[in-house]
Amino acid sequence: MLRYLGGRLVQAVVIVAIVATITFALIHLAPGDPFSAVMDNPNVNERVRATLRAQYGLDRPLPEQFVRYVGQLARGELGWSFSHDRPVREVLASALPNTLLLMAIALAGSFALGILIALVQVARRGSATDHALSAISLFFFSMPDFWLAILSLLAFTYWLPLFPVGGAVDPVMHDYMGFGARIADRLRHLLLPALTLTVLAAPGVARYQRAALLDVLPADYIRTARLKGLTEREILRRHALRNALLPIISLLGLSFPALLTGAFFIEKIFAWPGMGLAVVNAIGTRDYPLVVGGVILGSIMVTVGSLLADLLYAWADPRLRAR
Amino acid sequence: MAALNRARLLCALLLCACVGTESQSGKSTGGTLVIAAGGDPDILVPALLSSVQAAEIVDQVYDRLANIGDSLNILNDAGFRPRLADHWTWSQDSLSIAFHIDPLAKWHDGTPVRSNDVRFTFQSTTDSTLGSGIPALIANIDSVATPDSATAVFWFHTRTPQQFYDATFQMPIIPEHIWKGVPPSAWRGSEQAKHPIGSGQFRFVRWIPGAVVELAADTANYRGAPKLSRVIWSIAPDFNTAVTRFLSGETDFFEALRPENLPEVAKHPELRLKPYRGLAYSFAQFNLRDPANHARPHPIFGNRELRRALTMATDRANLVRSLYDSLANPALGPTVRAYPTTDPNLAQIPFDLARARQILDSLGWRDANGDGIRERKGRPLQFSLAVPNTSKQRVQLAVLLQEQLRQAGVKVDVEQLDFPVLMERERKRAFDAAIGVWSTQPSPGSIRGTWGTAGSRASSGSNYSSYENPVFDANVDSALASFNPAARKAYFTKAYDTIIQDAPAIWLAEPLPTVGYHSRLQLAPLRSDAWWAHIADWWIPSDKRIPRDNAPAGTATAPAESAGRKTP
Amino acid sequence: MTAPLLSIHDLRTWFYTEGGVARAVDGVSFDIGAGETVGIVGESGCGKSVTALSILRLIQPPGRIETGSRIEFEGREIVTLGDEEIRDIRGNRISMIFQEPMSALNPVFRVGDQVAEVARVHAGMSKKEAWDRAVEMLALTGIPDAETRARQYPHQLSGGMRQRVLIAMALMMKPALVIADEPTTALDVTIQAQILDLLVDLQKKIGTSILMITHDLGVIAETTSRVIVMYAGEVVEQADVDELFAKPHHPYTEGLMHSMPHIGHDQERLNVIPGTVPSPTDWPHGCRFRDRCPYSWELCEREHPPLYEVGGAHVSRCHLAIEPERRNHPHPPLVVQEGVAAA
Amino acid sequence: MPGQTQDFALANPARPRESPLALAVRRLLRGRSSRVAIIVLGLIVLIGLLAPFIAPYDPSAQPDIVALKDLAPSLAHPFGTDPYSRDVLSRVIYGARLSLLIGVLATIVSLTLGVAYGAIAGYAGGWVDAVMMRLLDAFLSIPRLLLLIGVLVAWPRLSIGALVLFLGFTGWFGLSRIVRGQVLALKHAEFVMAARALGASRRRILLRHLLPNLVSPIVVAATLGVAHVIVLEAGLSYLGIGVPQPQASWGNIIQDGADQVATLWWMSLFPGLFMVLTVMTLNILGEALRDAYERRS
Repeated sequence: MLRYLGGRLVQAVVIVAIVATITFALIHLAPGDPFSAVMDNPNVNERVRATLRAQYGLDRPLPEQFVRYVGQLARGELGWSFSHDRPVREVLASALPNTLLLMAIALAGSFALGILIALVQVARRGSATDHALSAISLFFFSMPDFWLAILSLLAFTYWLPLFPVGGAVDPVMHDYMGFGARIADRLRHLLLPALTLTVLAAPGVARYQRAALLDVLPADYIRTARLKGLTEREILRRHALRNALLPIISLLGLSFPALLTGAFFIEKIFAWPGMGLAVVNAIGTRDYPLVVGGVILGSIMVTVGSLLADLLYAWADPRLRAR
Repeated sequence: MAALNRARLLCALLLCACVGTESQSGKSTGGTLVIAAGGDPDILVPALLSSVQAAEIVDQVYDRLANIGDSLNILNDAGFRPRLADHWTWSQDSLSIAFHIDPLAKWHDGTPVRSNDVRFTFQSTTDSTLGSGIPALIANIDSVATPDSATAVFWFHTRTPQQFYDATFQMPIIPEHIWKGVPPSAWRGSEQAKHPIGSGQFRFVRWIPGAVVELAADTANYRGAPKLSRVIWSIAPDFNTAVTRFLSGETDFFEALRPENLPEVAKHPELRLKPYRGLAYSFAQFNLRDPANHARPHPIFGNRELRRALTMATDRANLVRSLYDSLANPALGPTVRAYPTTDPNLAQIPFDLARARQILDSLGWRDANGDGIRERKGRPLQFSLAVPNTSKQRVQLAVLLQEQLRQAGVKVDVEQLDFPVLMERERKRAFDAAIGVWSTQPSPGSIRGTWGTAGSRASSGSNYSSYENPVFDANVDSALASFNPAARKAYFTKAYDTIIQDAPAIWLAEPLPTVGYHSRLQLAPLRSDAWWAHIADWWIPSDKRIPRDNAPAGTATAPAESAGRKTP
Repeated sequence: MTAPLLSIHDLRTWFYTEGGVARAVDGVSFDIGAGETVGIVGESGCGKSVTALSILRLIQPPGRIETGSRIEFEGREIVTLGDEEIRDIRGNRISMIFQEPMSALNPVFRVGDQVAEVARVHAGMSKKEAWDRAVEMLALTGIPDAETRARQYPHQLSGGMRQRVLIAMALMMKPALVIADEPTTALDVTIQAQILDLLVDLQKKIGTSILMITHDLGVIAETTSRVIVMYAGEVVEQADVDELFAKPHHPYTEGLMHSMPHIGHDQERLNVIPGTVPSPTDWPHGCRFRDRCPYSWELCEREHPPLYEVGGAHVSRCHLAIEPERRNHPHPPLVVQEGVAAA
Repeated sequence: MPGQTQDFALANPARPRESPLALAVRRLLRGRSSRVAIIVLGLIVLIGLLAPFIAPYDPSAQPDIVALKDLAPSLAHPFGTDPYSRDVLSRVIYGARLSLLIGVLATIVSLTLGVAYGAIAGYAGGWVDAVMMRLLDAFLSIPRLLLLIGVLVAWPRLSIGALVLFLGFTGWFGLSRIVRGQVLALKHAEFVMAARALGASRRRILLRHLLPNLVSPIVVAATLGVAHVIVLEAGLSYLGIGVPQPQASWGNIIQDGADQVATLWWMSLFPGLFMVLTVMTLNILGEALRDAYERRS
């Protein structure tokens, strides 16, 4: 187990190193200078330009620039965001909790919802309910993230104004509220984006889980369970689900990139102040260090996510746990 | 004199805004004004700001020596009201004006306002390392002297009709003790630029980028406390959100509604609309110099006939109707109709697509390969039109123009740029064409900086097109030097005629902005050049206040936590 | 004679597949008495496992027990029993042991829990009671240190051990009937004998009936008292075990016996019955064994043989019963080579 | 009698030597949902192909920017008009053309890269394989959208061709892993051994013996890949770094109305519906194909 963990950690570090190399290549292969926007920006003072030059060693030979860049990364330095006039690390660090909150809720919600749908479908496999749920899942599964986000914004803030139109809190009044009111204010703002992301992610889970359950059902031990006189429900819930959860843990690892991508659009459309919004806005301001920082952080999140999923898998499967 | 002026102003206010329906008790100070803002201010330094949000905020926090009257008279000091200077005296030869600082005036940190602050403001503004565009407009001011701590004397090179305007309007006064430690080259990005300390009736409380800028009443102000206890700019991530927040009552005031929003606002009985006269005009300007080598004319736009053809190919009236409906007029030229010096019947280059095609043909630009785009010597008639991505309306303007010019066989690539980046390209004259808007000043003289030779070559100059015509310059100069209103108008008309026929830009729209506001809000008159000029006189009757009005000003807790931003 | 414990009459279990209706079990009838051990023998695909699953109503779609089939158990008609009642029988009155002890156990639960589950379902025992009972049962099946083993997961046990777990599970409720479907096929030869001995031993202790399903006549000889031979979805011969081994009547049974390895005989190759079982979607008309039979004649093609009585309780589905002299003139079977038909 | 032979071939469903692809397609056609999906997708493709003939208006023409702008759906403009008075239906139709074209071209790029990379890694084995797979892990852990944002921000003002290339360059990681697995499994298959024993070159073995066996994962990956690219391109265009004005792609149309979603709802709704329909049919087909192949083995 420890060896396995160690191996995966090394692998994760290698992955991040390669990601860093790719982003470095991106910066330096780009036609023109991606930093020209920074260097041209009149609101960027000399100190920032100097920081940038130091970070990327812009006037040094390429290999030296690379070494410098990797060294800075290793220390957690992601450069200077001129549009925020703060270190990229700080910008992302202050935005990250909001993104993680959104993703965590959507992750939990979508897996719960997805598994539930799959259970209902498998319990009634072949029925009209099964087919209807399959069709609905497929519909939402095929939906581009940003489109559903736009539609839900349209539906629940304009047509049926149940939710505030954007942001994580009431920008004007939040700081004047009492503790309870602040919590309520946050929840009110969180609900719609979180629900939207949940609805975006759940169909994938449902489809995957349904397939996993159907894969498990012909297994001999399911027949054994049936032979014991268990009801179909008990069989599904106890024997099938437990085994079909193993592939779902793999899905957990695989779903991070999609979830992150979804969070980007959701944050943009609901003005949710997470790293997605920061990066998407950085596209507009051509704040390249922030974009690159976002790419690197996103990759780290995905790597860490799949690492955690692997660990969870190893823990959940008694056949692997022993090792 | 100051007291008298203010009393008169108040009377005017009572007459026009409240028509006596409110009891005196309903006018107790208090209330929160929430303004819907389309974006963050760029920088809260008067000499450096370029966004309208920044101007709105800066004008509340900082005071000028004297304020221009609502009639926007710029000749001598008629209509100007005392601010930091409680009175002023002209020298015999009118080549200097002595401003006497109000002895009660204090900065928000409690330090008294002194004449050295005025001198410091002038010196730093004109410091070339600051990179401000204002020096081009105040070139007539020679120096500022401080015979004593309460008197600042402005010395001028020549006697002109708008000496007084130059001295007061262009320079809100900034505190020397706050800024003197920072070299002007480092003002951008400095902490002081983010947390201004001024002497206005509102003091700065906080700025959470992307969320809010908050000001609170300066209750100890030398001019008395404002009627509102707080003013908040609620910064929306996009136009949609801004409108929705306004419609839902989250914000009280919305500047520059678009025509398509008007019906929606009308559906809300608690919301009011109010048009006002703006001083802005928009245009698509051409770079007359080669971006690669400023010594050469631009390969396309260097030709006057071609530029005229492009204007001819543009159905400006239609374009303006499309974008603004009735909330704008086609621009007459580099000016606005509100100036008394502007002749509303200035001759225009007419919309004539056939003629435009003819001209382009005759210039040798022909579509030889049948792709719909004209070429000459293998070079297609194609250029990039830069537009700030922050304004969807300007992007729309660009796309509309793109299609209109396509009809004439001209290919336009719309290039959306972040506003500061676009600004810098323009400053470096490194662009082909760009959509721009000038929010002009009360004086038509600002045209010297934006289209005159004076603003053409210097990188701090705002004549990004590098349009240079001595006839134009001479007429503008004559106009500005003339004390006779009729003569002024005649000279300006000649100047405008010249530049319109030279077509360094396609003059697009002169918006007639319409603000939306909540009916509980009692507005003061909206000044044409700056609707926000009298926010300190706006008020909310006590019986119409809602919970957010009564939240004690400046008591927001833990802003760092809520916005994830450190406030030092 | 008292009523048999299980009485199957005209059982037909058909599968409705894309390729047509597969009549996997096609009119099977037999009885099992209380305490009796009956064997079903046949090649794979002959319908013996489907028969076993039919008894427990464990046939999954697209399979279906056809109407008219009857399975009477302890006086109840299983075919038409409600879901809840059949569940009450499963694992309680009838249980089953499978061929693959690895896959028949759920990999993610401890074996003790899996055994205990039976008692929790059927006897409503508490978790603790059921667990103790399970450990007891595991010990009874000869698992050493049953308490520890019960806490292990299936992958931690050997194949023989797993089969013991399954047996423990099957016998937990002291059922009236245990169906053992090839219980030793997947095991080592040495373990095979142990498991069979265990089964016989436990049967004596508990007094259940056993239906032993196998392709291995050796297992039959060792454990059962009566044998049913199945071929192509039908019972083709049934007799007491001694009778059958002494006087096999059906040519298929004969063939099976010849293909048995005889210990001590130095045979290079087994005698394998030539040809293959026909497709269940398309049983041949007449005798289904006809094409592989060395004695077949035109009657076999014309007429589907009934079960002839060939002595006492010995029945055989072969026309040789009426023309026994043909047994003296075998001919090479009419096996059709694969692929020839398609050409 | 060639005619007769043909009849016989048609009549015999189990004719030998049917290619796996043909078999899969035949299975595919048996499912009701996949039949519907094929028809719908076929219609959308047809719409894209015939765009110039069926679009009622020029998609980039602005016929009357005053009277015809921002019109809600009506008989004359079933999908309404945009703020430039352009007919949204026509733009959606041309959008189908562009979105599908970008989807297909980018997927071809992905397939080529993915198959080449996977086949080389699988066939070479050893440390080459190990290094290539670690690299692949890294690629796979960069969210594709983020990577594309990084690229497109660094390379502003890209042509559509370049956009296609970048979409293709970022879409082959998953497939190459599948291909590598298949190649690895097939490498030691008897027929490959036999070919090798007969002295076939590596190239020949890869192309003649391995590639045909990779057809099924490739076809499945291609179908799902096109769907993915369509969504991605729309997302990028929505963020303003995809297809430039005045070209119409589905994402672009939505972007044009994004500023006024509340009032111009038709600009988000209709292109989005088309997109969902396309992606849905592609997903159905991809999965049906996968099922069809898997049932074979």
